[in-house]
Amino acid sequence: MKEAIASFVEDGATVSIEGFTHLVPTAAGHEIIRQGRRDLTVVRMTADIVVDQMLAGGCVSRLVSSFVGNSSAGSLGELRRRIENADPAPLAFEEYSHYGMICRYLAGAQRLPFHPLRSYGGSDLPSVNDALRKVTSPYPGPDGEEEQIYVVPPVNPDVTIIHAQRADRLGNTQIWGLTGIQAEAVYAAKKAVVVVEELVDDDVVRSDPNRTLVPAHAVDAVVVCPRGAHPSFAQGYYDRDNAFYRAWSHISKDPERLRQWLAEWVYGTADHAEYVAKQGEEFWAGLAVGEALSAPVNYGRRL
Amino acid sequence: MKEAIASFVEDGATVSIEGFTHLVPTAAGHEIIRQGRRDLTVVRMTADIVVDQMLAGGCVSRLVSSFVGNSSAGSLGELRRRIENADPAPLAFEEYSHYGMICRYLAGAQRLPFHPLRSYGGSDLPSVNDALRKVTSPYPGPDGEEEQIYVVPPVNPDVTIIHAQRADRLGNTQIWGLTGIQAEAVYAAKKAVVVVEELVDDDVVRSDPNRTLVPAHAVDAVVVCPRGAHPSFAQGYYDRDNAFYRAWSHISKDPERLRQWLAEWVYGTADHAEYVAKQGEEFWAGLAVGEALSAPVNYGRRL
Amino acid sequence: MTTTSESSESSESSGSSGSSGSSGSGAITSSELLSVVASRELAARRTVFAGIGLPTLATELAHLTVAPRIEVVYESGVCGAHPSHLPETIADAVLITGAEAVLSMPTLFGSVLQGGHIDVGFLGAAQIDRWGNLNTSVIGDWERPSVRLPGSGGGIEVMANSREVFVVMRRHNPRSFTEALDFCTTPGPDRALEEGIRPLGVGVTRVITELGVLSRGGIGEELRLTAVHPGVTVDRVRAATGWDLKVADDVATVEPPTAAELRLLREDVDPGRVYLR
Amino acid sequence: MTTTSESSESSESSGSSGSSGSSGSGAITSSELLSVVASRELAARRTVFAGIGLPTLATELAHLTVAPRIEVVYESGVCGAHPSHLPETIADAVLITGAEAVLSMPTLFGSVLQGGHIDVGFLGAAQIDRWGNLNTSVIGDWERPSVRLPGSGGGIEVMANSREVFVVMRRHNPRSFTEALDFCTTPGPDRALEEGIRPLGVGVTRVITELGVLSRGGIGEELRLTAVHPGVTVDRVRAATGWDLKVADDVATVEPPTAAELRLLREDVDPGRVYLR
Repeated sequence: MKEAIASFVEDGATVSIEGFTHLVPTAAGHEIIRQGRRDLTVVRMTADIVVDQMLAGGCVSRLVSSFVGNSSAGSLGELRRRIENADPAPLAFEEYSHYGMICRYLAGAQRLPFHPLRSYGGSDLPSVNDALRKVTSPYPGPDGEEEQIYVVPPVNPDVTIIHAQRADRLGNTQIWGLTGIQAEAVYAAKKAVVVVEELVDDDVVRSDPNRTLVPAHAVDAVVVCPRGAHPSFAQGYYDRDNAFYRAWSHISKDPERLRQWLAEWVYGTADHAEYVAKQGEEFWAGLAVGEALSAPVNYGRRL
Repeated sequence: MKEAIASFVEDGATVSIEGFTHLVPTAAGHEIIRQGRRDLTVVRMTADIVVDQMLAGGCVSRLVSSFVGNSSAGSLGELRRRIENADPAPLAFEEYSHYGMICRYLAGAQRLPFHPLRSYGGSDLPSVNDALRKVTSPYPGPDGEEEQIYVVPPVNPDVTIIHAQRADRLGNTQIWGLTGIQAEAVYAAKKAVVVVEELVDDDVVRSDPNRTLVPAHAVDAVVVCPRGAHPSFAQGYYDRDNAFYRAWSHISKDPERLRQWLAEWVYGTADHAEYVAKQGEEFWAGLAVGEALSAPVNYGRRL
Repeated sequence: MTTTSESSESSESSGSSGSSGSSGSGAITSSELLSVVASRELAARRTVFAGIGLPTLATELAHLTVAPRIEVVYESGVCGAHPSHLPETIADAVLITGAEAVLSMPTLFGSVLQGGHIDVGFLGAAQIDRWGNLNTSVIGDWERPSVRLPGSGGGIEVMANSREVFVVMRRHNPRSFTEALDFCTTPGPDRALEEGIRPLGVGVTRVITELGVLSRGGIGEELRLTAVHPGVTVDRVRAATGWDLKVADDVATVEPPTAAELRLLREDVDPGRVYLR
Repeated sequence: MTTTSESSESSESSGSSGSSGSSGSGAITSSELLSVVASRELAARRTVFAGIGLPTLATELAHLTVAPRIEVVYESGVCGAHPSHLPETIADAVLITGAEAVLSMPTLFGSVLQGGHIDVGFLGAAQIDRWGNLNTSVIGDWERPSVRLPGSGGGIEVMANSREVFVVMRRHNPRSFTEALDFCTTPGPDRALEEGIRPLGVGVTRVITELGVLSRGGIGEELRLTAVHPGVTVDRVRAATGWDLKVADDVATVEPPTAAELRLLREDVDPGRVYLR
């Protein structure tokens, strides 16, 4: 992880961190904090705990997002202080809706100048976000009249970081459960770092090629980092730490307590392995999940 | 199948039949021929044998496609006679490229007035297809200049027919191997008919929800029709009948031979079960495939 | 996520309930009341786009009562969930295991929602106006707000693309039910049409609150009071509303939750009282 | 599918080969020659978008010789195939079983191809002009053609979005190498730029034929003869070309396939001689 963040995340870069509640690349965010990156533009649909932590780490000067909150468990203290009071520094914020962000990734992945969507008509968002524009359709509308539609511009991050269940040594990445916008965020980026729960043999990946959401040709680095999505979850590996989500609202509300938390859990750990060890095995046992295996399908073999 | 075609495919309808080489819904096409549908607009990326057969059956007056050929195995005789000589009747043809068709389905599925794509600049296709139009991007191009891009209009078929490996009784449809444009073609349509190799227990589908490409809410009818994709293939069920693809170029070249083929194999069989039986078990044994099972993944169970 | 009636502040203690779960005993809580009323409104509806919290409870209850064929599509991409435990978030692992389908974000928002497959979308908001326009972005000025709220999530898309929208608002007061939104995050169709853009649905048709139910028939209509809870007067609702609230000619009194509804809700839908605080 | 050098007429008999597969024996066939020459051009290339037939053979051979890290992306959506048998189509089941990834059409054409991940695209055509513009639609008038060809398939997208394009043309004659296309299905970047549209790549850089190799450096350049096969004169190539073909100052002679290349091609790549007719 150290090498991947050092190589692919530069000061001033635009960094997409995706994972919709599931597979949030928290460990990567912590390493960005440890390495003291500055002036990042963070692109993330659901700016949640990891973003609040990166804000508190002083890494972020600009945020592009469609939801800024601690899931359904409360507020993001640092983010609110930054936006409401410029405390300790202002935060530039570009506000979208979820589908607006999705379409920005789609346009970025597909190298399109824009992507149309049926949102924003009548909203105040275009008045505070000049990237939301309209085009006129060259086809007649349903009643034969001229039709206008909003569009969003592509986003092409310098690097996209995602977390996944597993990859092979070539970088073929398999994700199951909620798959979110990860594949498009990777394709939209100039470079892509995939953090995985485990590296698996080629044969495992190749036994089920439809499960590969991100092919090797789109991946620049694979980092093996078990439990690297905590406090979010990895379907089939460990459950969500709902208690920590609730606790974060209290931790982040108090700047001092937040600094102490970072000092102990991020700056105070050399890497995610230490963070995991520090939590203790009993803690992880509480997030353990049982087995619910997919029924195999037959890909067939020529006889 | 009889009921599904009778209910959902009306004379004059726009019918999308998808499946990119894999899972071509041939049995559904044959039933459309048996029921004598007329004046259909067929929308299909790769117009291949089943389209040639439907043309020969007199069902089709208009074709929307991006590839009109017998895979890599030769020509479509009836299609060429229709287009080259209006023999026995003219065929209206809308010509696209593959990505143009894909974007038409995407726009149709997403209820967009158009979908942009980086194709067609400099091509003669827009001169013969007035649906290929341009819009000006509201964002500056790479050098700050105004940028133009081609767009295609949505396609919203009256009905989309696809073939799949399996579905549950609710219509949740699972496909593996090549997945093509089937999901988008279903979402673009007003009604959707899914033909499957087998109906499976709810538990089978629910053991692997990521495998469900078409959820029940998008499906109007499920038809169980084993081997219904012949001469194409169903990954893990039976292989492609390459000999028939090669043979079709010869059959279709001679109108009389083509009529005889239809008389014997389509009009001469009451349904696909008869067609299958008529081929004989030895024939199907030649297309049988062995086992190559996917390694199961763990979806996890709360403890 | 879609902002639901669970405001970000109030739901911190979710899961930390202490009261008894036995049906028939104890007073009816606000959550129970809102869930039951919302569930009744779902009769004959087929697909619901819902966040976690009251919308989940209402939809689950409707499934057991007035809308046996109803299907919830979650903003995380889950369709046809069969959870082993009551989910705590829209992305809870128990929603995924055993589900009928899990969709990618482009498919969910593009093909399912914008594609027009959702009958009823559930939304919440910090502020609502008489036309059903919603604010989930800021209190105060957007550039330097006094409170920064979570923002749209998928709310803009739910409003623009669902056939109709139900809003559940736990608190009914003039700050939330306001003459003029501080910021319009999520416009109803009337505002969109002013800009010449035609949404798929009719916008908000029901606002279910602790005081009663406001309804709206469609485009061009404002919300009007159509029902009050037992013991609530029309004047009280008008006083709690920041605009001059129109009142239906025949304001109904909401039938209190029946014993059967409460039993289902407490014993089958949320036995752990995760949301039924 | 992408139209490849296998014209629809000529490939009917694919698979029906009778000749011996032993290496070193027998004359070098046209397929072998074209495959070997194309494979050499793939040195240092990383991703190839290819149809079945000669492009597959060339890429497989390049993988074993000059480009060990090369990856073929098939127009069916398969990446990183590890087939148990030589595939007969781009969608052959043996390409899927054991592959590293199988992509949907929107991902393949949108994110991979239009997204700019392809170094070399292989195309074929019924007609090509001096700028590398291609016709795969019709011979004659589009409205009432004398021959209706398969059309673009993904050819338009391969040309517009690959960094460069190799064209393999089995037959080199003035009808195929034409001054004016009957119809321009697939334009090179020069034609696109005339319309103010800027493609990602430089268009056709190599045309490999039975007579030699035509090359083109990039936008604004026409194809010029850069190499001939042993025994082929420059004049013969010019006579076989329907426009006034430019000739490089130093026309090379193609080194004949080496024994090692032929052995790999015949024994490892296509031992069943599915394509090596």
